[in-house]
Amino acid sequence: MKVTRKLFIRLGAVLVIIILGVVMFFVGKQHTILIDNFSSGDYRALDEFWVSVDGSDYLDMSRMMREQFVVMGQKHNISLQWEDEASGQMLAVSFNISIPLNEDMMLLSVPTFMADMNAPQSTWLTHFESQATPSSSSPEDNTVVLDDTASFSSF
Amino acid sequence: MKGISKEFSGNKVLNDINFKLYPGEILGLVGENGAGKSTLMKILFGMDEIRETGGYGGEILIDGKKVTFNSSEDAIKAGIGMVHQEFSLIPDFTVGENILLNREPEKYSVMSELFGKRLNTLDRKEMQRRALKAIERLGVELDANKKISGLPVGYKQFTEIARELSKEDDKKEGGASSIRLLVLDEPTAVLSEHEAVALLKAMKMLSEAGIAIIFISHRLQEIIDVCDSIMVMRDGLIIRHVDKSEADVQKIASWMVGRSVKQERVVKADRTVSDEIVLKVENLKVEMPGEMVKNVSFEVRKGEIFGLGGLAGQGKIGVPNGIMGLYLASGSVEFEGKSLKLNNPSDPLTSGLAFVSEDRRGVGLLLDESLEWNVAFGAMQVKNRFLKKYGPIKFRDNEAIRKVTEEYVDLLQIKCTSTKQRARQLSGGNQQKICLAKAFALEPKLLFVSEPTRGIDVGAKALVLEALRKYNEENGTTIIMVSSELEELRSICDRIAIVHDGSIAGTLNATASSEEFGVLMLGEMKEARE
Amino acid sequence: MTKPEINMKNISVKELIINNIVPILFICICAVGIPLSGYSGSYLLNEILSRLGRNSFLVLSLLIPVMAGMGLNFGMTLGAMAGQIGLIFVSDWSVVGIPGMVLAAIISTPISIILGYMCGTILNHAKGREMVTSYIIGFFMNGVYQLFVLYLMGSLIPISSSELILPRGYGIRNTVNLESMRKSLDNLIPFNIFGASVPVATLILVAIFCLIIIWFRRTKLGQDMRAVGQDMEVARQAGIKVERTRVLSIILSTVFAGYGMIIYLQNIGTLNTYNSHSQIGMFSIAALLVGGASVDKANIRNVFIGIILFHLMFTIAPTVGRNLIGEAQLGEYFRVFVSYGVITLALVLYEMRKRRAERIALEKGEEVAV
Amino acid sequence: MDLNTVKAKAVPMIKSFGLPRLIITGFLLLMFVIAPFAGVNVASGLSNMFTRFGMNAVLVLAMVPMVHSGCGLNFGLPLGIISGLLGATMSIEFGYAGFTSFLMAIVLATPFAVILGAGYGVLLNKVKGGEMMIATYVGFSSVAFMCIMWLLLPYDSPTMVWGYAGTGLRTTISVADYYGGVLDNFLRIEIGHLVIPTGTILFFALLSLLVWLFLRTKTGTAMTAAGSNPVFATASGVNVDRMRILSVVLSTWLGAVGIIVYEQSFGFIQLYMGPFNMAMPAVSAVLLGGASVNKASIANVVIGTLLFQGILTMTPSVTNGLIQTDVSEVIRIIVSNGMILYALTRKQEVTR
Repeated sequence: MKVTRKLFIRLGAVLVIIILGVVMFFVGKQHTILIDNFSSGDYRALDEFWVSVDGSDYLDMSRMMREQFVVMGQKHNISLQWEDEASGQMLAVSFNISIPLNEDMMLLSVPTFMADMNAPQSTWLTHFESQATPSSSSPEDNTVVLDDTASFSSF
Repeated sequence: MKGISKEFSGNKVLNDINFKLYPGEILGLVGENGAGKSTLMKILFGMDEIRETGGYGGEILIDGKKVTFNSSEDAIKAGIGMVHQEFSLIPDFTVGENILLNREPEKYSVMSELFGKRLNTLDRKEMQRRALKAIERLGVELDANKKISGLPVGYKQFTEIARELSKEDDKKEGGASSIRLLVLDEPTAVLSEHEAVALLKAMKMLSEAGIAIIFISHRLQEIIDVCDSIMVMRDGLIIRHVDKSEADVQKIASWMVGRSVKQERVVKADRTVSDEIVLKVENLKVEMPGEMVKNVSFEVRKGEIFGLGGLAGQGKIGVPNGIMGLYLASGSVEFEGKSLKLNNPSDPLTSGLAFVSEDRRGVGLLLDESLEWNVAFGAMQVKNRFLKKYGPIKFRDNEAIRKVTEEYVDLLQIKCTSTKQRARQLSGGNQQKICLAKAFALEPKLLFVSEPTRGIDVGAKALVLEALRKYNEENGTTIIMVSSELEELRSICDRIAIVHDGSIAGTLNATASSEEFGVLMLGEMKEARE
Repeated sequence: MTKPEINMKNISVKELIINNIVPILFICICAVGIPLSGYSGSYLLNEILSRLGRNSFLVLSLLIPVMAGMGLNFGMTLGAMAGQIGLIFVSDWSVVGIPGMVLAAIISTPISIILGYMCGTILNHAKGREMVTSYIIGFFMNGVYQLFVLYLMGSLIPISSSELILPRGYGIRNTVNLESMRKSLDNLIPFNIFGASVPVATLILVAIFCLIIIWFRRTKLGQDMRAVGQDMEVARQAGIKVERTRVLSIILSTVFAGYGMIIYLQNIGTLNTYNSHSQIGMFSIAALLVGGASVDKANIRNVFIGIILFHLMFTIAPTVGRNLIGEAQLGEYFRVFVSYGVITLALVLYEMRKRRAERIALEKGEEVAV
Repeated sequence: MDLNTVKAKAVPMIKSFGLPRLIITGFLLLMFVIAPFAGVNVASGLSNMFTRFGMNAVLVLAMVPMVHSGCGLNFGLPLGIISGLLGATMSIEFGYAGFTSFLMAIVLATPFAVILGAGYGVLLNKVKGGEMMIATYVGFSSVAFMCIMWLLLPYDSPTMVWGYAGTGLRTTISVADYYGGVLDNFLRIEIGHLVIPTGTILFFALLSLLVWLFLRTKTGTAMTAAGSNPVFATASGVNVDRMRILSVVLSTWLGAVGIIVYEQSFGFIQLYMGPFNMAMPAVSAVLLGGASVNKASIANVVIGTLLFQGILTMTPSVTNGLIQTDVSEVIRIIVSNGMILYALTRKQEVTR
């Protein structure tokens, strides 16, 4: 009896730790959101708007600008402010996005979003392949310092 | 216990032992070293050692029921406690912690559900309570919070006994019955007089509480003082089991040593021993752990075989070790009228002394080297024998070494595959012969031989003794032989000095009676206690 | 915590100095060095607080094996390796910040347990020379670690991030950038004092660890470890499972060293894949010894005193070297020398004290017999 | 011959040879067998092996005296190396050239080796039982201490000091103009790709002979006995402490000579952290050769160094040829430390 009890408790503990690990994975996963103000297809870029991600300070975005936000976790709140061309009034919108887990970098096209706010997320939030500078494969890049005395100065 | 017998590889060390013990009785168990007392107690306590060497014959009955102990835990459960000669105490723990070592009461802790019982915290209060209870039962004053390392030996002993007493508290958890029988193996050997008295008092208290005690001691007076009955063992037999009213020190002593002389004296009667004193030892003091020499003085005549006897731990072994500079010594030693430097092993060696150590494997031999090295090394270093000289450089003369080794192998009938064999591979008896060969190669004027027959078989024993005797006869070498076996000493020595409590209790001719030796060995002549 | 000796009065001043020679020496070095370095108080305070935060956990992990009589656990490098492997995975998955640290700790735990079990088992075969053996185990496992990280990661073990993998397609680069994790724990609860930032959260964690150690000493296992540490044979006779207890102590030490390494690296912000761990054991041990610990006695107080003194020296040495001789390199070498010298001195003193104690025990035994 | 007799004969042979050694010998043979398939020239592999053998053998030989006297493995080898470095740099400073500079380096290193060795020996006598750990750290601290000294000592030979500062020795100093290759090029044998540095190997043979002879003298015998069973030696009138000091001095001196031989073959003097990790390979080489913590012979040195250096030279070229990967560093670490671990944990040796 007792053995099984202990076994359950231990298995439970291991399970809790695994779950904690998974939760941490979801919560702590780093993503990059690119907010852009490019004209794309039919949608014209806005003259100017202000954007804030997860309550950060508003950032001024003019035409043909692209900003990068590094965020942690999947659910994020984006707030936009802009001046309505017709009325000259300041308008604001705040909405939530959910980044798929396996996406490192997403592109949020504000003009596309503005055109139809009710369109599904996938229309204005798209996968983006970072054009990482292809690392020059020089031989030095491939060598590593194994000498353990080297770390003296780094300590 | 009924009909207990025990064999160790063919040697019968216990033979048909029968005795009874009543609750609250104190039984005194006496006997020489090797009489079988410890073995008997080990059987009683169900020690692994006994089972590993083939178990025992006969049976043990408790309350009329036959019991078999498969381990000492079983014995503890049956209410038997044992206090060994060596302390098993943790020095930096307090008395209380030691009393309850590995039997600490625990408080439940949540972590233990996860990581197992060992993460329960200790219940300090309960520990204190149990420790105090055990100490109280013992009737001594002992602070449970003192560290063991700072306590005098007597209190350590009390701690050990208290531990045994405290075991009955475990019954709530482990089902051990309350303690019924306590075995005390020479508890007073290391105690001061005062402490011993306190211990004896504690024993009486326990016996009044109904706990039977088996008390092993060499101090006969104590035995007579405290015991209800006395059992004398010799050569694995119970010689006498008497009520204390029937015994006195003299009688017990003669029962202990009084065996029929089996070995004939082999020394030729007409051998000439000059009166010239060759070795004179005065006020020798040696710090050898377990064999302390406090104040030893004696003289040895040229050409004689001189015996040093006495019980183990009394200091006889310390004498040669001290003179040869292996242990810290003070006092004066004169050899051939010249005083020897103490604490310097090379001085006695160059002066012509040699030593065959009792610790064959530790001191006597280079176990991982060839027999040749073992035989020749001492002579090479001390006497510069077996060397070839090229200018100032002295090389080993391997040829000469081989020859001399072969000589001794023949002479002492050493069984080996070749002289290149490693010493480790030889049997005990042959190793001992190599030690002798090593000493003989030194061509000593005086030879110390310490416990030469310990742990070797009968045939080898006779051969070793014979070799010594012959060597003495042929070369006129003075031999000082140290041995725990009195009969062995009596068979070849001229005179025998008995060492007791670090000093010489007396010197007797080898032909003196057993009773005289017995009394000297127990040192009862000197310390008459009330 | 061990209570102060009861017979304090019996210890003469001379003996007190000899017993504490290492801390005294360090106080002297620092007392001379600080004015020479010309650093401001707030700078030093800042440095010390930050180093206290990042090193305490590592040094504390050494206490448990000392308690079990296994000496200074040079094998704590094993834990450091496990921690680093955790961090490599976490940064490959780009899990950052506190969750990243937690995840790295979770990954490191089973690795630490396996390595610690191995190390402990090997040490059980080398009783009496645990230290030199654990030291060599550290080197040995370094080879295995390199095999894993330099050859298997990216080829057998999936690592996708091109920032981690060497251009040749397998093996981890020299440095792993932990910028996204840097000081995330230290700055979790921001707090400043005298212009020095205090890594409050880290210190809280350290304090919790201290409490765990204190609590641990009072558990049955802790008591068993102390018993095993003092006299293996007596403990065995009393029925304590000596070998198992010793292995457990090494496992615990390794696991905590792994966590310590993660805390350490979040403060530093970069992981030198092939060097970070190799000297960490040495420096942690030196710090502990500077605090007045010895091979068989160490407590929490030693840890903190040690880290403060040792790192004070470490901080000021290069500048003192430059100011004194005009050569910063000299200070660098000096501190390396001192680190090694301290360990040497402490080991020598320990061995000499052990032999002296044996001698005294012999004399004492004789007195009693008289 | 049936299987059982083969087994009966093979098992004790394997036991006496030691399983790890068997594995490593097998591994090395395998390397040589597959070398041609990996496009590696066996002859140049062999010459590499011989060159490195010559370079390292004396350093490995420096293990022998201390093991014999029971001081354990000489993890304090850096101390000897430092003496050698002092001798080498002074010989250059004084401007000796050619073979003279080699001899003078040894001569100048000798007093340092004797003094440092004696001090080190006295220290080790005070810490009997804990020698190995303390030796390791004595080695390390002395290397670190000498790092400071190399900066401060008043050398001013332009080949050795930093050009811009005018003081402080360089990290690597070329010995090409001094004693570089004086032994390697002596009676050098070249057959196609096969090159054998005869002089270096002869020099090692000479030193080995001296050590071999020494171990056969009265003093040498006493030293061995002191290591085998110190109590026995004491009881036979040998001053064990003195024997131990003597052995440490000898080991240190051999270490000093060893590094000078190493440099003449390598072509450079490496100062500062250079000697730091030189003890481990030497220790594991002698263990690989069949020595244990308290027994070592010249044969152990020769076999061990050949095996160890063989592995070191063959694996990189062969693995590079086969899988375009150099795993030699990892193999070196695992083999050398694994060997030491094996020796430390062997049961029979714990009971000394």
